[in-house]
Amino acid sequence: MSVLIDTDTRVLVQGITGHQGTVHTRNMLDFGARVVAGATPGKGGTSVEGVPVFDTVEEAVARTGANATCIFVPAPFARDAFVEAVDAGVRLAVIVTEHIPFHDMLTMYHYGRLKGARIIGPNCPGIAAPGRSKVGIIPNVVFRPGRVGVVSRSGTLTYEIVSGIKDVGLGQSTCLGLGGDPVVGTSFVDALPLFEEDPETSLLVLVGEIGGSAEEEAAEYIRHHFHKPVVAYIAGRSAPPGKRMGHAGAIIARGRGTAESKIAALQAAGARIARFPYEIPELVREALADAGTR
Amino acid sequence: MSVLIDTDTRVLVQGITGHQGTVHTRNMLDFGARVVAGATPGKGGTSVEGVPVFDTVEEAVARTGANATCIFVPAPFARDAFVEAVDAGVRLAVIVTEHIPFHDMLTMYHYGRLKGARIIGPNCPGIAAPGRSKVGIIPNVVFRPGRVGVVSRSGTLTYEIVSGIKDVGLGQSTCLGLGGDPVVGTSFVDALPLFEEDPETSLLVLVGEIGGSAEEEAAEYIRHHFHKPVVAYIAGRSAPPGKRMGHAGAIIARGRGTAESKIAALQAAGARIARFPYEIPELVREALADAGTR
Amino acid sequence: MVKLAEWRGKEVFRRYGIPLPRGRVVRSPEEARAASESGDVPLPGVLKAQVLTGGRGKGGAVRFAATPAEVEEAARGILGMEFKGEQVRELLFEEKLAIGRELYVALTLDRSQRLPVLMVSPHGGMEIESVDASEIVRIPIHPFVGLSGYERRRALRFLGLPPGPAKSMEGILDRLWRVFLHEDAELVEINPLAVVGDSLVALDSKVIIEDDASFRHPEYAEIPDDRTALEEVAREKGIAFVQLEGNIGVIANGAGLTMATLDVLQQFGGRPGIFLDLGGTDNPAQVTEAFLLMARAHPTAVFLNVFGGVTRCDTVATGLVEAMRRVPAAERFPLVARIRGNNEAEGIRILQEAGITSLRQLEESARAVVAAAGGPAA
Amino acid sequence: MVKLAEWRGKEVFRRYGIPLPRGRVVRSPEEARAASESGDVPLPGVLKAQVLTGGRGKGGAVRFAATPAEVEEAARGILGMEFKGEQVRELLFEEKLAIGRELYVALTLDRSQRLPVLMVSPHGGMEIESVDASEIVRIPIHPFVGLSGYERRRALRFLGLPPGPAKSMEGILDRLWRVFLHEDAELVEINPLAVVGDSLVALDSKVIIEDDASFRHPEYAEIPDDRTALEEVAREKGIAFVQLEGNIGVIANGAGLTMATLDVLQQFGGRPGIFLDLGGTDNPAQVTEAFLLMARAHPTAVFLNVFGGVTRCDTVATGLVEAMRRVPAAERFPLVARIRGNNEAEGIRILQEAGITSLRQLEESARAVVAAAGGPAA
Repeated sequence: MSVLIDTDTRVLVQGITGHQGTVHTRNMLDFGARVVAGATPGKGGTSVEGVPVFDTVEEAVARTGANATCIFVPAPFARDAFVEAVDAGVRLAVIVTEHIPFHDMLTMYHYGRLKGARIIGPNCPGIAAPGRSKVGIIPNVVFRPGRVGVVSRSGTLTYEIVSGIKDVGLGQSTCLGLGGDPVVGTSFVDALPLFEEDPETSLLVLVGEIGGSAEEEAAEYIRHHFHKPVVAYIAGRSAPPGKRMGHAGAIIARGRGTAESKIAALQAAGARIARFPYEIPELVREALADAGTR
Repeated sequence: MSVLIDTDTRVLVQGITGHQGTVHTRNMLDFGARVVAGATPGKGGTSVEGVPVFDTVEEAVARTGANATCIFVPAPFARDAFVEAVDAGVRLAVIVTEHIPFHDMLTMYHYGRLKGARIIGPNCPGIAAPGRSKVGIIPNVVFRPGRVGVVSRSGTLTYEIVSGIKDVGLGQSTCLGLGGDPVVGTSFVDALPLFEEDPETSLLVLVGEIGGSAEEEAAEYIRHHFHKPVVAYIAGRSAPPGKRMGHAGAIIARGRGTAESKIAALQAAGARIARFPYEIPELVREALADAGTR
Repeated sequence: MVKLAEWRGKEVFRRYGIPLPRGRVVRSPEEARAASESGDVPLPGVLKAQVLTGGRGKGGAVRFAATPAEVEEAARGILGMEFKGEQVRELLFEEKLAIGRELYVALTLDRSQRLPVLMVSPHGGMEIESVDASEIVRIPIHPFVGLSGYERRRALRFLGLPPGPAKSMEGILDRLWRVFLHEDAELVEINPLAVVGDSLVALDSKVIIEDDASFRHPEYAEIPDDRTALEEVAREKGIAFVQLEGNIGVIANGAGLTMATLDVLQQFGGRPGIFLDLGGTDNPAQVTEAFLLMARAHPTAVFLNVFGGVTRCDTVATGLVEAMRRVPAAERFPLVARIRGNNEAEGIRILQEAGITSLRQLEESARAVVAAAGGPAA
Repeated sequence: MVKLAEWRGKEVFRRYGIPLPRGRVVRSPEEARAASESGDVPLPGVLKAQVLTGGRGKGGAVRFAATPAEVEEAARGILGMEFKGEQVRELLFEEKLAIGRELYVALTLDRSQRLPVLMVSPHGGMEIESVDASEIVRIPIHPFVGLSGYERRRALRFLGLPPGPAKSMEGILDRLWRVFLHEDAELVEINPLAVVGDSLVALDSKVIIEDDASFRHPEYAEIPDDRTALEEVAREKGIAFVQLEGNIGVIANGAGLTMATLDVLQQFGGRPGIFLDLGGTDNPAQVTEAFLLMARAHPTAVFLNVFGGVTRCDTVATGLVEAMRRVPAAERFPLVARIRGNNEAEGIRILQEAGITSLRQLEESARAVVAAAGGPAA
């Protein structure tokens, strides 16, 4: 099994009848994911891209055995959608929706913990395991099956990097886009053990950015518990302090969360550091060669 | 190990400086329990019955390794006391306090679940394993070590019954008094697996009462998952419908929770039914003789 | 448990924005008439006795009136009556609305799941106990999340309401949830919740506030409940006291032991009718008070059955001996005592010194009490 | 992120019952004088510029006054000034209190733990960043439980307050927690929280409301923020736009890619200064708007670096071509385009038809942009 999803993952799409929901249902199906159901209140009985739509998640799960959900519903309703999925027994939720208030995310995160449900996101690209399944919105074209794992807080930067890995003839095991919001369901530290245990992954590319301390915590974890090679890139080395660059994750405050501190920590943990995204493929090659596992 | 507690249980008493806290600390010590700490805000540095008192649970745990708490603090502060214990890492709480609002108990129960902490009670006698340990207020005099487990929703009726078992020369493994409030941390269904797994228990005496459906659920569990002999008594066969007899647990409403329905369910599940408390010891003897495990 | 009269429950609903008929409480026929004449309450109107027991409609405690004269007459009729043992002192006088469907909605606690539960039925206006289970939807609500949109939608789907009333229902569900939570309610019920034009209106209210939460809600402390006079005295003294049909008095500690005692007494043909639960007191004066209270209920015989835990046997014995000294001659009663548990020996000694024997077995004690009360009932 | 000016934050505090000095907002020297003459604000008083940047005390934006004439003069002095680029239009005029100790208290989010965190320090009145970590206690608060009594006690123990101010502090902590929760705040801070006699008073306020929660808080929508004029236009159009020192414009999608682009441009000696994040738009008109906005900022050269995901390459190409057609001649700029990802082929074709080449590699693209902007900076 790859990380979190595999060929037996049965995907529900919440908000399937919206524009993004429809487009990405098509893309997930094209990627080979088993999208088995959609849910939109009031649209039960219709279908989208051949996928049956239900009024409630409970019904969708009962009728299709859905065991993972991809949430596209607008921010004011995202909390409700997640709770509905959890209460219906779904234990993996990829939340693509952006602009969810972090106070809502706090409730969602801890409610998920109480019920044993994992969140990826919000405001995230989701999970893709080429040749197996995809839950999320990462473009299909950047993938080819392989042994490089990718974990990232960014969106499009992840696509750029995953694509770069493919361009040099390598492939990916699982790519996990965590999202960069203030409260994320799964952080680097939560994701690392998954890659450690995944037999399909030989090496991990970690894509971080300035702000917060998730990369520093990841470095601490890598140092003690992670045994595969790591190549890391931190975006925002040259970003001006105190200004947000697009979203809430990318703010430097109180002298913490600088690119320097993150890079130093990762380097000390044994990671190879890329200064620019286009340096990553070469570092991956080197690391694989060193590990003799190419 | 007996059920939930054993000789390595290190008991903290919250509200140790109050009258009940002090009296029952003495009783627990006399029973052989390892009461290692008390906690009362503002009373740190003093001691009660030779037990050191701390201002905070965090400090008590850090200094004494307390791993179970017995809560005597008044109802308006019980929720806070429990949260403090859980946040300090305590994973077993016997809540003796009565009159805790059930809305508070809902928060406490689910917060306990989130953190992996079990509650016995509230408004309960607690746990006693003769020869091993005691967390709670059951009188010491009713016990002698033996192989009869007792689980009950009542208080003094439990003492009466446990005492009756001793009077005929038998002894108890663990006695668990769950309390009869609308929201209890541990119900019969939660307690049964503990006795099923306890090698010290050969037979279980289940003491129920009218109101609610806890006994019916217990019967369902016994029928499918419980393999030791059960002797059951249900108090309140002759209680007038619709009137509370002392506390909130004992109310019959909407045709559910009658003594008849509980007795029928337990009988169908294979339990021996005592019509009166004084019939229990003889039924226990019979059951043990039948099982050949006396 | 504080049961609020309909009008008090509706006052709570009003504070939370749940739609209600126009109306007011009146306490005399003249006041009722004046309220209709001033236009405060439009006619036709309905007058409802404010009692805590159900079945008012069938029992003649609800009347309709189309003119001020009829209002006064109806008010006079109801205010004079005694309804199932309760004196009617207050009326709720409301406008009579042109209602369509009647729904049922309530929030209470699901003990098994340890969750609040929303109950909704399309069949309002009748006792919910008589509605078929398949016609009631039960929706558990997690307290950490509150009433979710999907849970509201589930309730609405079950009711099958048109858009206007459905919109109204969404707001009412949110508000009712807040009442349940913030007022520390055991039960909040609207039955019936009626469709009036394009909206919904709460025609009745049933609100029960949890006693244990009274430290957060002093505002409910002064509300009268359906207790007997002696029960009220007991409550003020912090003693759990229940008075029913029967001539034997039982003083025990704890609900379970009280009920078990009752079971045994009935087995031997006794008719226990006065129950006094000492609970977890450890104060002899409280025990004395309990016995004096019991004496005032004139039992034929009294069975003291205590197992000492929090309440120690010596405390009970001391309190009992003091009470026996103080009970007036006219209120004396035969007593059978059985005290066991913590400090048992000391308690028995104190009783013996006062000439009271403590029996050891429950069975023999029960037989003795029934005999003292005049033998088994026919 | 909506930063509230001090007086707006204090209005929020007032609604929740947090104690404040007497005072009011004034917008002219005359108004300030009148407020002191009428006794609305007792003298001596303090006048503080209502700006969103810190360091007002040192910057001369806070003045004291003992007479109405001094009040007017102080107000005139501050209202005329520009403070760190911001025009001062409002003053908060408050009574000057006789204060004792100054404390610090704040609530914000701990991202790692995913919990709100209460921060308390006995060293108020200075920038919290300059306080030693050992002098700040951080208490995580679980949202399912709220601020617990034991957490309040822990904060109080750390501060070591005498009973009066301690009592006051308990209430303030509860209220501040409610502000944080119910106002969807990112940060609520009182610095300093001053001991005044036996009580505590919030002398300053810092409240930041979360933008994403604006659907629950329309009341904050109209509050001005510290954006430049173009940033404000961008915000209204739903485009993330940041303007800094530098001459190269960058249009990308996503914060990470924008930052990576910045990193690469600086590597080759470029000075990127205008950033425009297309985010997840899939609307060509939005892309056109973004380019027209960029043109108004007069960049020396522009780098379009898009990786198509939600935003498809053909959408971007279509919007770009339309923008190029509409940009006035005076605002034209050299453009380097790189579009990759979803619908890449179609996007490149659209650009080519309009005579625009899309480069493939990030490195070569960055070099080209720097060259177009006049070569590496000295």
